[in-house]
Amino acid sequence: MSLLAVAPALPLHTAGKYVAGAYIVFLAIVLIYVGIMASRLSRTERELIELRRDVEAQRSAQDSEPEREPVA
Amino acid sequence: MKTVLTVLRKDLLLELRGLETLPAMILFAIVTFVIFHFGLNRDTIDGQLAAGVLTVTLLFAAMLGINRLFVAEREQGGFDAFLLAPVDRSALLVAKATALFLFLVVLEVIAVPAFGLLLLGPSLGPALAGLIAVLALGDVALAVIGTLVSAIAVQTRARDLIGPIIGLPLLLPALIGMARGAGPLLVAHGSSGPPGKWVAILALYDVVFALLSYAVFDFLLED
Amino acid sequence: MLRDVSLDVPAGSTLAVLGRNGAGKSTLLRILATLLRPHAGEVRVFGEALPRRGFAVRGRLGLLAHDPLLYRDLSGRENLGYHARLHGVAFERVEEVLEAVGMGGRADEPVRTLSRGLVQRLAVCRAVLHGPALLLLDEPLANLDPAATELVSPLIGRGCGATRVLTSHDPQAALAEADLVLGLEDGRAAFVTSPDKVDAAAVKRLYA
Amino acid sequence: MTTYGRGLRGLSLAAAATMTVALVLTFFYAPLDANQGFIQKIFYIHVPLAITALCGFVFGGVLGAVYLRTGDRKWDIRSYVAIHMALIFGIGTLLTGTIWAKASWGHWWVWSDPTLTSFLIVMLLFATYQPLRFSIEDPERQSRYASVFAVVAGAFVPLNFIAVRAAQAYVHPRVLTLTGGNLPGSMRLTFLVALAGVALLYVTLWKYEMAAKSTRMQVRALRRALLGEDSVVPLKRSAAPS
Repeated sequence: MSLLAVAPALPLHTAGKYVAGAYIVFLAIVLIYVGIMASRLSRTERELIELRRDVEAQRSAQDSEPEREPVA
Repeated sequence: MKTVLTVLRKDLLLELRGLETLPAMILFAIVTFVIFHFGLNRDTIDGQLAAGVLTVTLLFAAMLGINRLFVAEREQGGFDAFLLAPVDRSALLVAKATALFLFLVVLEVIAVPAFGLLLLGPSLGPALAGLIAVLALGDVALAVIGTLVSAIAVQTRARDLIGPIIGLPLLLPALIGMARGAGPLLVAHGSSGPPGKWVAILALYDVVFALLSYAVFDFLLED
Repeated sequence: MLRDVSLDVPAGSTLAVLGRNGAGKSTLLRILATLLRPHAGEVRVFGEALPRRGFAVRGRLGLLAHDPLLYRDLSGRENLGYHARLHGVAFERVEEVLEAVGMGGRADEPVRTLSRGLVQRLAVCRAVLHGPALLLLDEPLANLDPAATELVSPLIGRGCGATRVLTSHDPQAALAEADLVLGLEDGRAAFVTSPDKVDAAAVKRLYA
Repeated sequence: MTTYGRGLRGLSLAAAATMTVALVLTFFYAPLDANQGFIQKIFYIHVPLAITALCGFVFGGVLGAVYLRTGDRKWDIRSYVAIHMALIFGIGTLLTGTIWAKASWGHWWVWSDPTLTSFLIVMLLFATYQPLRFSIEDPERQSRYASVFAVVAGAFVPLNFIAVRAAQAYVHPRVLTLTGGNLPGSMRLTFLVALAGVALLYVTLWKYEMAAKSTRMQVRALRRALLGEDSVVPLKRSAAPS
């Protein structure tokens, strides 16, 4: 505890900056994470839309050629 | 046990024939002492600084051996040959760790006197018994963790890089133990025995990682 | 990379695996040798399901792969001595197999100094050292001249007494030795049949 | 198929509410520290982050051990996400820690603080987790080796703390000892609420990430089932399991 003795309590206006800094860092990390997740969500969404479009395209192709054996 | 001796015998024979690892480790250690002489611009060092220089040099020299430990097995089919035999797979871990331990002992038999000659201020004599104890315990940690890390790294693409970056943090507590244990011994008229706290921590580290390695090693061999 | 391959190989018989490079021949052998674990499906060797019962199979099979599984810096005798210890085989057996392949005189030279043909002879020695009941032979005659082929034939040839699974770059030679033929195409079984029923066209298509 | 999304909304709300309460308590309820004054408020975010990150690393090790026992790849994915999240929390710990060090001692980094130092070593070790994964191409081997690493590194966490703590004197502004004995009641309450908040946040983000991964994998599986093997774009080489 010796080091603490030589580290006096900072006055509020100086300490405030550091405390704010620490909490902003925490908030920023969470927000950056949420942002990355949002971009990933939109990518998944896009993939789903593509999949839906491809499946429907395949359906209509099969409907127009009813005699053909289904592949795969 | 028989398998361990068989594999160990083969490893030592292989090293004796190829001389690929041990001479490089020894040369590396001695060159590093010379580099420290110039880097620190000191003719002699003692105490904690000396212990630090010695143990860090040994650690990096050990990394050379660790990187090469399984290369012959991987490149010349040793893993397959071993896996085809009806033997306990853990034997490979024990044999390799023992081989690495013996390499480290040989390294230190040469590098520690060289360190005493080139850099150390106080005479090595009174510290020797304590130093041997600390280094032996440290070598066990280096050997066990080194074998585990080497077995992981040898199957990766960038094995020369993966080995050290995993190995060095894992070995840090052992390095602390060795350096702090050896520090008081290398002071002129210093204590004759290493601090008990560090001997205990090194021993604890050895035991825990030996058990842990034994538990997980089999998973590194399956294909 | 293997799919839809199913067959039984009776004990004592020979299965020839045909297929071009990359068709999955070596993968099949490595799975049978317990060195690779199949992702799905059932593999039984000596009636033991792999990979779970792999330990019951090891030591009863011999693998002769592209890689000789020999340390280059050790001599042939030292390499075989190492394998003999691992498999719990007496050292007389090492001398016996070395003599059988005509390597008695050169067994003390480091493997790295030997020609490929001689290394292959040593690899044959290693594969049969412990008298395996199942031999997995991946191109066993690669790099061997006719005289050497003659020498190794009692060890890994048709009369050796072990069940054999063999691959070969030469389909005709493999067919001549086989009791059963598996044609592999991109990891799938193209055909499984007896060698007299294999028609030349099918083999040609396999290697096309 | 586990649906990771279930309960996510409740969990998110609980995490957000607890974090809010923790912040209110931190700034309006907890008394000013007698020695350190206002700066000690960093404690209520820094230490919960650190504890959560370390527990996350150990959690990842436990999940890795389950993978090694079962061979079921979903455990490897869980272990991966646990370590991934713990790394993010760890970065938060280091950043808030250096800010605290600067404010208390005037330096951005203080070696004499064993907790911060051993935390750095743990972070350096776990920072190799992703490069290790990336360096192994075969997915099955990647999972297996990563799990072995997770188990070993998870066990390393407490050992490392013993060794580093022994190496240095106790100089950390030790507001909280392991027993928590010397913490005034109001401070301890605030701390516990903040710890609960950060831990809930970790669990929420872990589930969130798992839900996202599993959704993506299901989209790929559906595409494979509906349109055939060839319609799926092969994955790029990645450190992440899939």
